[in-house]
Amino acid sequence: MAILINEKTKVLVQGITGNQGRFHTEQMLAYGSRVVAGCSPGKGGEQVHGIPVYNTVEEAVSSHGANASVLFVPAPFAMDAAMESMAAGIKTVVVISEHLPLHDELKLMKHAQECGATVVGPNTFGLISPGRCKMGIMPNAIYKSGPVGIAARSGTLSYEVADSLTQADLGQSTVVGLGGDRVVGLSFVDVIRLFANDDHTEALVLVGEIGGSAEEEAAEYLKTIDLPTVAYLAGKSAPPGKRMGHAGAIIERGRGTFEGKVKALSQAGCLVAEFPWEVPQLVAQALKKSK
Amino acid sequence: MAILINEKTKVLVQGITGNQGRFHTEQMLAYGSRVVAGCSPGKGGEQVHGIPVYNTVEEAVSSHGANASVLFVPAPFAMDAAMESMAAGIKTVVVISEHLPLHDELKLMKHAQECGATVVGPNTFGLISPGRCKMGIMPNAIYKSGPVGIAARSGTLSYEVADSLTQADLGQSTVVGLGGDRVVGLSFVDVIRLFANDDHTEALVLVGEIGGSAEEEAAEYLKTIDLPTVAYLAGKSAPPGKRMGHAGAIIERGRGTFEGKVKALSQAGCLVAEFPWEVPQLVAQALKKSK
Amino acid sequence: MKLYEYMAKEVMAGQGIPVPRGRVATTPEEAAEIASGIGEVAIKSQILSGGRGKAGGIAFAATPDEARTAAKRLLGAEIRGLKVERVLVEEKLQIDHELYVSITVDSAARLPLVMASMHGGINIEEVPEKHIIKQHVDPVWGLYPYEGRQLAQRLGLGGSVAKQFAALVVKLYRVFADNEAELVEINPLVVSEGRLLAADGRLNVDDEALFRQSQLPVVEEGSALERDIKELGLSFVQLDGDIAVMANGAGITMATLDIISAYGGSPANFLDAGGGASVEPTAKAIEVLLRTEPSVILINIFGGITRCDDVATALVQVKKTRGIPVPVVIRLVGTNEEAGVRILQENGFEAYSSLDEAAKKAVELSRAGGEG
Amino acid sequence: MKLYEYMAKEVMAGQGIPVPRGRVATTPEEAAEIASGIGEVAIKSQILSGGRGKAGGIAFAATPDEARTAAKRLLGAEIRGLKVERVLVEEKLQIDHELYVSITVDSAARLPLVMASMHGGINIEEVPEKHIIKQHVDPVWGLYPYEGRQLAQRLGLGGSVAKQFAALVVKLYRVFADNEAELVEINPLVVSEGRLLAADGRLNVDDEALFRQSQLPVVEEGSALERDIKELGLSFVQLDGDIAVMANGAGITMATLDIISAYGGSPANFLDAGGGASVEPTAKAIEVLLRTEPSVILINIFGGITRCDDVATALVQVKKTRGIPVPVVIRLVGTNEEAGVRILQENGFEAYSSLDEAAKKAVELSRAGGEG
Repeated sequence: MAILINEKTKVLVQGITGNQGRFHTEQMLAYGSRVVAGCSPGKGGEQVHGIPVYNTVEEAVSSHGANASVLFVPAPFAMDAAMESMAAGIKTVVVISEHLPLHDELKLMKHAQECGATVVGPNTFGLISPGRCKMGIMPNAIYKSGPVGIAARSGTLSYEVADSLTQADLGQSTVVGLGGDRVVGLSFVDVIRLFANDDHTEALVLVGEIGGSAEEEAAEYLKTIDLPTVAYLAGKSAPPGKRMGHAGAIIERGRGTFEGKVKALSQAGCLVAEFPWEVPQLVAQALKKSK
Repeated sequence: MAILINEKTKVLVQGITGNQGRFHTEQMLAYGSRVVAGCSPGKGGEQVHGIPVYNTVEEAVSSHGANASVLFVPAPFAMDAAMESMAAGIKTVVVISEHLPLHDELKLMKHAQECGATVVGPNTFGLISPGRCKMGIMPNAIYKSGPVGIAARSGTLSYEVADSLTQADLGQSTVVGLGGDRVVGLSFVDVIRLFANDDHTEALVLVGEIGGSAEEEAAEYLKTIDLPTVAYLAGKSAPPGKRMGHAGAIIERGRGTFEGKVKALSQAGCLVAEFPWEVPQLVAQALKKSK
Repeated sequence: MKLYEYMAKEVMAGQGIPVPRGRVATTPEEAAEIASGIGEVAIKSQILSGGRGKAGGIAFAATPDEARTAAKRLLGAEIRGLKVERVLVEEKLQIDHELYVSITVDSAARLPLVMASMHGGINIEEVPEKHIIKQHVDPVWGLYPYEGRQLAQRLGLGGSVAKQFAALVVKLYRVFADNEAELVEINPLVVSEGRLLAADGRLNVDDEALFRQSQLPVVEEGSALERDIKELGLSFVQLDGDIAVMANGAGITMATLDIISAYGGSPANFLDAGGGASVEPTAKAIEVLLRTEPSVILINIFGGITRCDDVATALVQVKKTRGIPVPVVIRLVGTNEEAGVRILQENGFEAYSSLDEAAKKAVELSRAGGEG
Repeated sequence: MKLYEYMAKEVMAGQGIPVPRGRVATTPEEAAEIASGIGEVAIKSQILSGGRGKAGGIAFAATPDEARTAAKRLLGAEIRGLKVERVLVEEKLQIDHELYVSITVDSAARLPLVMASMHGGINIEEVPEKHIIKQHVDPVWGLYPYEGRQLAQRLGLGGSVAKQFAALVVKLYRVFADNEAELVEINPLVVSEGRLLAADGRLNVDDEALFRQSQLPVVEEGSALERDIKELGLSFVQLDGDIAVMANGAGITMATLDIISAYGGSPANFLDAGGGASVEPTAKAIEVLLRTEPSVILINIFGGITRCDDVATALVQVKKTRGIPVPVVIRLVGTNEEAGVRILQENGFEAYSSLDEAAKKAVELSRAGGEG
């Protein structure tokens, strides 16, 4: 009833001694995530909220069997930290850090591929399998376990959608933040594939935005599977050539437009919401139709 | 009755339009090697001794199914040429070229490993499976098909040894030139492993020299298998710290000495010849003993 | 960060890519002087926009006098809405053929992508797909000479031009990698009397990598307001409307603009105050909104890490310290919502919990403001 | 190519590795002047050999006067058989701890190898294996900061020194990779009042890469004869004996020296004439042999690509044009053997087909020459 992380996931926090690391470790622990260790070079031996801190990921893995890592590491050092966790054998690496240089991201994804690791992000709010495990910065209160999988390119907008689903008693299997950058480890297609193979995910919500071609590729893939899908896309009113916050959210030379994405998704049988608050009723409608 | 190359090998010659490339293509054809194509950027469409020349390896492979490549390419361009052949799917790459930069060699070997390709050399005389296929610059006349495998770090010395074996009616399965550089694609251990798995190779001759630790590693490996082995090593009288022609032939800080290598090989049951002309009688002796 | 053509060409030339002889000029005199050392020249407005030719931003001159006149006309003029402060004066090439080559990042493949075409000189989007050669590059190994030769072969180039192209694309990849570019482009890449030259050049550098690309010149883009706000570390884009918008997160901010537009309103800006901002940064962000001189302000907060009470406190602080002359509509839900709403009410602000209603209200107020 | 200590340190400092303050001096006056700007100094002979300290090649001076005196003593002196032409004058460090770090190539693994030890200051060969930390590096990805931190951790370093070490080893790898080194070494790497500094530095660059490492200074090593011959493109090493040796191939040349030694002879040189050399290069190689002023010349040719008639022709040509004042023993077998032997016989040379016999004959003649 979840993809990527669950109640068995042993979480390592890289950059645990920074402000963000400390705060979100506390939040993740409060949510019930099994945070087993932290890593901060030079801070080995300390404790954060009772969690032991190590200088190297190697030690954290060998001492605690950590098998997933969440990074709160400043951008210039984030790639190195992610490389370190993969070298230590960690297969799920969640890069919360934003502002990573593009060429670092390219190399990072190459390395992940060579290691057979999954990178979530960078510039993601993380991911959560409600009631089981949270690795990220999303608010603890808005989720509920259930049959809806969510894949989102942006954080707060996905909170809005998840909250409205929860209000409508439509719980979530896993909510995955792809990340707002041009190059991220998981695409919509990758996540949809995981949800499609998850017995407990019965419907899918895609929270997309302008820029890139991830939604168009998702539409192609959706045609090949049988999973009721609802999408909400941000950026309809954005001017071309301007970067709307996310590095990935930019309409370049006629590519990545709102209209193109809506058309592709609609043709694939996906219901596209005009307003975020319409998502729950469309999900309910899609679920009903598929039964 | 051969390792690495045989009568089925379809040979591509990279750098076929240079002096060396032309001359040795002629020699390889005269020996009976199936040279199917040549590659020389900018010379596509020409012919060399009746062999068609292409601009890219890609074309040579798709047009003629070349599955092994031998390089006569000047050092500054040799790595690129080897990378090209591996990218085109060729799994046996014989780098005759000498004077390759060390760091190019390091990257080249990494790439070979990623591609699952075998690099012979650089700075090798090549390899020959007598009567079947020759990819290299060794004289055509001195070999004869038979049960003795030879692995050698140096060319002319191996000719001396092969010739004396042929004179003594001890034919060769395959003769492999490892190459004289510090970093080469095949080690003694790699080649011994291949010979040990070849049903028709009954005895082994190692032609080694001072420098590095390839002979010591070979000795360790020989302990684990059952293949009569004779060795001849050059450089007994060489002063430490001086590079004796080959980049690999240098005794550094007490490592790679003649005495150390002789000791290791003798302890592994290998017969070590004092003079090259003693090799045939030791091979005969080893073969007799093993029967 | 986008570099001007003359800067991009300088970087390319530094990597060994042939470019036309020439130099940048800021005065007509300088242009004439450069032309006198060259002969027949092209005089090209240096602006961060394509389509200069069609917009009259490029002139030709056979003599230094003509160059002076042309530069005089172009310098200070507005081309495609941008003021021309510099012109590039360079040799007029005999153009035998125009090719296209660029390197960018393919988000879907997560790899650098080389695109090349025998049909250059026009926007690549207008070139039919079948006339574009594409080749991914391994970001760790880089582009090898043999890959350059393969590209030349696939383009159908032969002889010396094939050789030049293969060498050029290897160098162009180095420009891309060494400067951590988002895009390098040569369009047109011209064949001129047997030589291959970069007749135009674009180089867009990844903003996130600028901290370690100190060898590059600094180019500032955007309005003065946008630049000021960038220094505050906020993500801001100026728009044409009158409803100032702030939200916490890029996606929700975009969505908020969309909703305003759907209800017939017109946003004045995109302002993502970020997730988890405390009182001071939020107050600064609100002050930024005031600088756009809007008729209404719409604040949309879904409090996760962001605490509603912090946002309310920030708003009250701005009101007290410098005053807010326009109506504020605020939608506030999530973490510490109750405390936040109380603070707002105590200070004369109305808080909405429905984004729908808040957006409608803001549009309504903007219409009233527009009429009043 | 080996760089002098001061050059190696310059390259390291350019990459951000901390080195002691100091400068190279070629006169005692210069040394005094440098010392006056520093205070207490070490004065280190710049020679391409280790073990300078034990050989008296390093002095200390508390004042500029003492520095002048010490430099006077060292400059021009012979240390370990090498003439001192420069001294490095640098601050005398307070040494709290001596570490070792180097990067070289592991031929067996075909990978760069970092070695580090808490036991520095002595030859790494003397440090017990268990006190040496080893770490292979991926030659394409390079050494990442986390790998530096792991090394520091494995060495048992803590606090600020661990941090400094991790950063330093990343920079040292860049020195290794950027300059295409065979070896970079810092020994000792000292901890001095909390700071980590390269108190000594070695940088040996791959000769085959020098054509593209033009940023490096040029250092010439070997005897004048060796350098001259290197320019001819021949592989030559000068030795102490009296039998000049030439063969075609590095392995067979080494073997020929071994055989001479086994029979009690003493080779004058290693000269690999290469495989497939034609008449002219072979003649040049024979002329080189004459420059070593041997008592006998032994030529050993196993003709494969090398043609025996070419070698014979070359020998005859040298004899005719400049004369050969010493006996020549030549073993000639393989390609065009008959033609080669005939040419030799027609010109008064005896040709052997057995290497054994040829070597014995050469040793015998050298004894006769030595006695005569």
